[in-house]
This record gives sequence, structure tokens and C-alpha cells, in this order.
Amino acid sequence: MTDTTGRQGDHAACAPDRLEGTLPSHPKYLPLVRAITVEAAELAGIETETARHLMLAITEAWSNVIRHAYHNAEDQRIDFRFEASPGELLIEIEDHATWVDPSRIASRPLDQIRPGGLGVHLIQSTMDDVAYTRNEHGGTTLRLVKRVAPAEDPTS
Amino acid sequence: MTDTTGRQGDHAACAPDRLEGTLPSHPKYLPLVRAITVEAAELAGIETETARHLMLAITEAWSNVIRHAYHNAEDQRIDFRFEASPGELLIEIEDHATWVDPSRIASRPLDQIRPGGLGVHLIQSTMDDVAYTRNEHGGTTLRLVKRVAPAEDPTS
Amino acid sequence: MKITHETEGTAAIFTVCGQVDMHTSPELRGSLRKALEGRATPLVVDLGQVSFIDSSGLATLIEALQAVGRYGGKLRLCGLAPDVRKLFDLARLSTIFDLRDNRDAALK
Amino acid sequence: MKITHETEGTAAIFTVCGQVDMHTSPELRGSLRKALEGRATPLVVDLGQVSFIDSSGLATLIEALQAVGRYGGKLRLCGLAPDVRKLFDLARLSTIFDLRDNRDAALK
Ligand SMILES: Nc1ncnc2c1ncn2[C@@H]1O[C@H](COP(=O)(O)OP(=O)(O)O)[C@@H](O)[C@H]1O
Ligand SMILES: Nc1ncnc2c1ncn2[C@@H]1O[C@H](COP(=O)(O)OP(=O)(O)O)[C@@H](O)[C@H]1O
Repeated sequence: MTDTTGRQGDHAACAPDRLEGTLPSHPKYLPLVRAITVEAAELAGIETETARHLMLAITEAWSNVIRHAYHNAEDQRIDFRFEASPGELLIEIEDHATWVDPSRIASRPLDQIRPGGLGVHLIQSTMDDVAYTRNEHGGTTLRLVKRVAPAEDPTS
Repeated sequence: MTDTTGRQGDHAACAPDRLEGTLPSHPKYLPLVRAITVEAAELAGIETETARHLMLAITEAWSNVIRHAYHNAEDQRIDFRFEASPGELLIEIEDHATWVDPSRIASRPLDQIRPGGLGVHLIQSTMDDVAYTRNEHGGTTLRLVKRVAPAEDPTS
Repeated sequence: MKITHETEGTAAIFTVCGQVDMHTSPELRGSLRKALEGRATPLVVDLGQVSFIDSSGLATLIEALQAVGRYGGKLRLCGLAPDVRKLFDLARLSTIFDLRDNRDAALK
Repeated sequence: MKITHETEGTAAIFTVCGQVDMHTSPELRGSLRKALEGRATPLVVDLGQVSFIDSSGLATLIEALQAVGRYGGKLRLCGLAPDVRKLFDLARLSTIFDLRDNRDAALK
């Protein structure tokens, strides 16, 4: 998102090996977020079934930002970064709301059957690492990592 | 890409009604760019056939940046913006290379059958507006506009 | 997401197509509400053409399950693709719902 | 993109599947090169499972057309989906290629 690298006019800032972007906090963008996830997973050599689990985790995480960080405001910004490296896919989702104590971020007990309160559980059971940290905007960054058995890179 | 809006800690910068992002100049990202295009077109209420034409125009424009602006270097940055408003979809593709005189950007005559030299023609016959301008990074920004008959917004 | 609705005697059948998430589940909830108000039973939700469902979709189905329970009706889900079925497992919901293979089995 | 390759007498048949763009067309070019070196005729490229093709894919096919011409062979494309066919029209290439409905028609 930030570009602090020097610019020499010619062939300036070197691109990171990742997709960075910003979308408004409107739930209508969720299919787009999932489409990006599927393609990023394919680039990272992640098999289809795992990619479907990723779609779910990203959807839950993104929805939580809309609901709990932005209280359903539809015009706030959500920054995201997908970074594929051999053996893992890193996804960061960043809000500009307030910092929430991660100990307060938890789903209901699973044996208690009621609507809602499943998202965080689904994120945790799908991803290898889940970390909430305070970001430079005073909001929360959710860092999700999925590790995969390193496969040969089909693109090289 | 740039974030110069003031930040008040709480509910800071207002999101633009668009997707902004950055990808490396490697051709392996083209399917991802097309996936984003398809979803953005759907959000703009663009019908499937037109969306397929858009996929082609974006692919040609993106490939030209890799080939002609970055001379096939795969680690340079390409910034993009999709902006859907009622009746039109705006797409901007921005390189950090050098500014090229737009009069030099043209395809071969169509009746001259040889490989290559079709991209700009395909972009122009698909999009309503095509404009190359010099950007703040000293490179070229390609601004593409597709206008559509305004339909009812299915999301509101 | 698209929803079509049919009735057969006291039964109501909803066929859901596409992706169910926070953006589309309110529409699903709204469709089901009418059948719940009419005390339809069995209330059949055919998920055979659903390619994705998130926790808001599951929440909507749990609400419906609780609502039919209140008037002594039955909720049946059918046609779940393996991917969608896996999600029910992940949320440990496969056992609380009455999952049927197809519509005919769900109407019996 | 995936390519499979068969031979039938002097004919070579390539079945292309997926998206052909700047990233994948070099692989298509490489596959066709071997058949061109062996002077295969007719050289059949089945595009029935191609969902997308860009100008680099078209360029690859024009190169192949010119190469078969040099040894007096024939290039035939078949199975184009309407979307892909439209692209050939857009590039005014529908008339310079020998487009056939299906593989059988392309091998005749
Ligand atoms: N991004 C977030 N910002 C602030 N609070 C959050 C966030 N994500 C989750 N939470 C908190 O964790 C709780 C559990 O979330 P979840 O399991 O997704 O269920 P639900 O969203 O249905 O309540 C939420 O109710 C909320 O209090
Ligand atoms: N983004 C760009 N930057 C610099 N030059 C460009 C760019 N796009 C196109 N051009 C110029 O326009 C010409 C025609 O482009 P195109 O029709 O796509 O055919 P091709 O890329 O096969 O040459 C290119 O050869 C190049 O000189």
C-alpha cells in the first residue's frame, strides 16, 4: 500500500512478489475477494480443496472487519495483501478502525447451537497461523498463513 | 495506492468505491487480472459477453506494459484501479517505466497478416475510451473506459 | 445468489443457487421467513446449486431450524455438494440438520 | 493451459485446454514447433476447450499457418467456442484460417 522506495524515473520501484489492494467495506465485494483468493492460491500451488477452505476463512475474516470493526459501514477501506512464496500463502487484511484486544475475538463454544459466532472458529480451523496485531493506522491487521507442501512451480 | 487522507484514529480514511492494487509485472498474474476484471464487470452490471471483451482488452493492455514498458522484466510494479459507477467501468493501468509518445502506440494495419501487432487494435475496438497519459512516476497510465446501458443496481 | 420457491401441499421448497454470504444471506432469510410464517412443513432447502456458503448462511439455516421447531415443523436440507457438506462438518452442524440426498428424499 | 498431442498418419492433432495468453503461448509455440519440423499435415489444433485466447495466442497460430505454408502443408483449427470465434472476427482472422466444426471435419 505504501510506496516509500526511491524513484529514479526509469524502472522505478521494484514490485513486491504479491498482490496488494484496497476495497471498500461493502459486502458486495466478497465474491471478488474470493475470486482473488482462488487465483492467489493457484499461484501458490495450493490444491483446489484447500483453496475452498481459504475462500471460507477469508470470507469470515473480511465479514468480521465489516461487521465488528466498521459496524456495517459500507464505505470504509479494507487493505489487503496476498503474498505467495514456495510453501506458503500469506494473507493480510487491514482495517482503519480501532484496535481490539485479540482476547475478545473468539467464537461461541461449538456445542452451543445458535445462529452466529462461528466465523473465528472457521478461520482458526482452516489456517495455520492467525494473528491479530495493531497496525500503523490505529486499526487491526489480521495476518493469516496457510502452509502447503512445496510443489514444483508450474510457471517456471 | 497513495493514502494522503487525514487519519483521526477512529474510522479514518473513507474508502473509494473501487478496487486499487499493485501486482508484479510477471505474466503469470494475467489470469488473476482477468478474474478481477470479470468480478468488477459484474459489479458494474456489465453483461457476460461484454465482460469477455473487457478481459481481452485488459490482457492486451497489461501484456503491453510487461513487454513494451518493462521489456519483459518480471519484477516491476503495475498499479491498477477498477472503478465501477452507474453506466461505466473505468480501468487504469499504471507503469513506473518511461513515458511513451502515444502516437507511437499503434497496431499494424489489419490487412497485413503477420504475427503480433494486434493488441492496441483489440483494445481500441473493445473499449469506449482509450487514453495514454504521463503519470506522477514518470511512466505511462492507460485509462480505459467501458460504458454500459445503466441497469438497476442488483445490490441495493 | 438466486432463490426459487415452490409449494407442494404443506411443504415449501426453496432452491438456492450461487454463493451465500453476508451480502446475500439476508435475502435467503427474507424468503424463508414467509414460509415460516405460513408454518410450512417440511420446509425443504435445496442447496444442490450452492457453490459457497459462509457462517452467515449457516446462521440463517440455524434460525430456520429453530423457527420450524417452535411450531413443530420439519426443516430438511438436500443436495449438498461435497465441498458444502464439508463446511457443515467443519462447523459441527452436520448432525443437527436433517440432510437428505435430494428433493424427493427431502419431501418424504 | 494444458496441451495434449496425438498423431494419425501424417496428421498431428493438438488439443489445447484453458487460457492462452502471453504467459502460456510460448508453450503452445514449442509444442507446435515439433510437428512443424516433422512437416505434419494436416496440423490440427483443437481449440474446443480453450476459454480464452489473446493476441499472443493468435500470433502463435499465424506463425504456424505461415510455417505449414512453407512446406505445402495444411493448418486447421477446430471446435472454437462462440466467444473464441468472436475474437478471431475482431482480429479479422476468421477468413485467413481454415476453421472446422470438430476434429473429424478437421482431419478430412
Ligand atoms: N475484526 C474484528 N474486529 C473486532 N472484533 C472482532 C473481529 N472479528 C471478530 N471479532 C469479535 O469476535 C466475536 C466472534 O466472531 P465470530 O466467531 O466471527 O462470530 P460473529 O461474527 O457471528 O459474532 C465477534 O462477535 C466480535 O466480538
Ligand atoms: N504500454 C506501452 N508502452 C510503450 N509502448 C507501447 C505500449 N503499448 C503498445 N506500445 C507500442 O505499440 C506497438 C503496438 O502494440 P500492439 O498492437 O499491442 O502490438 P505488439 O505488442 O504485438 O507489437 C508496440 O509494438 C509498441 O511499440
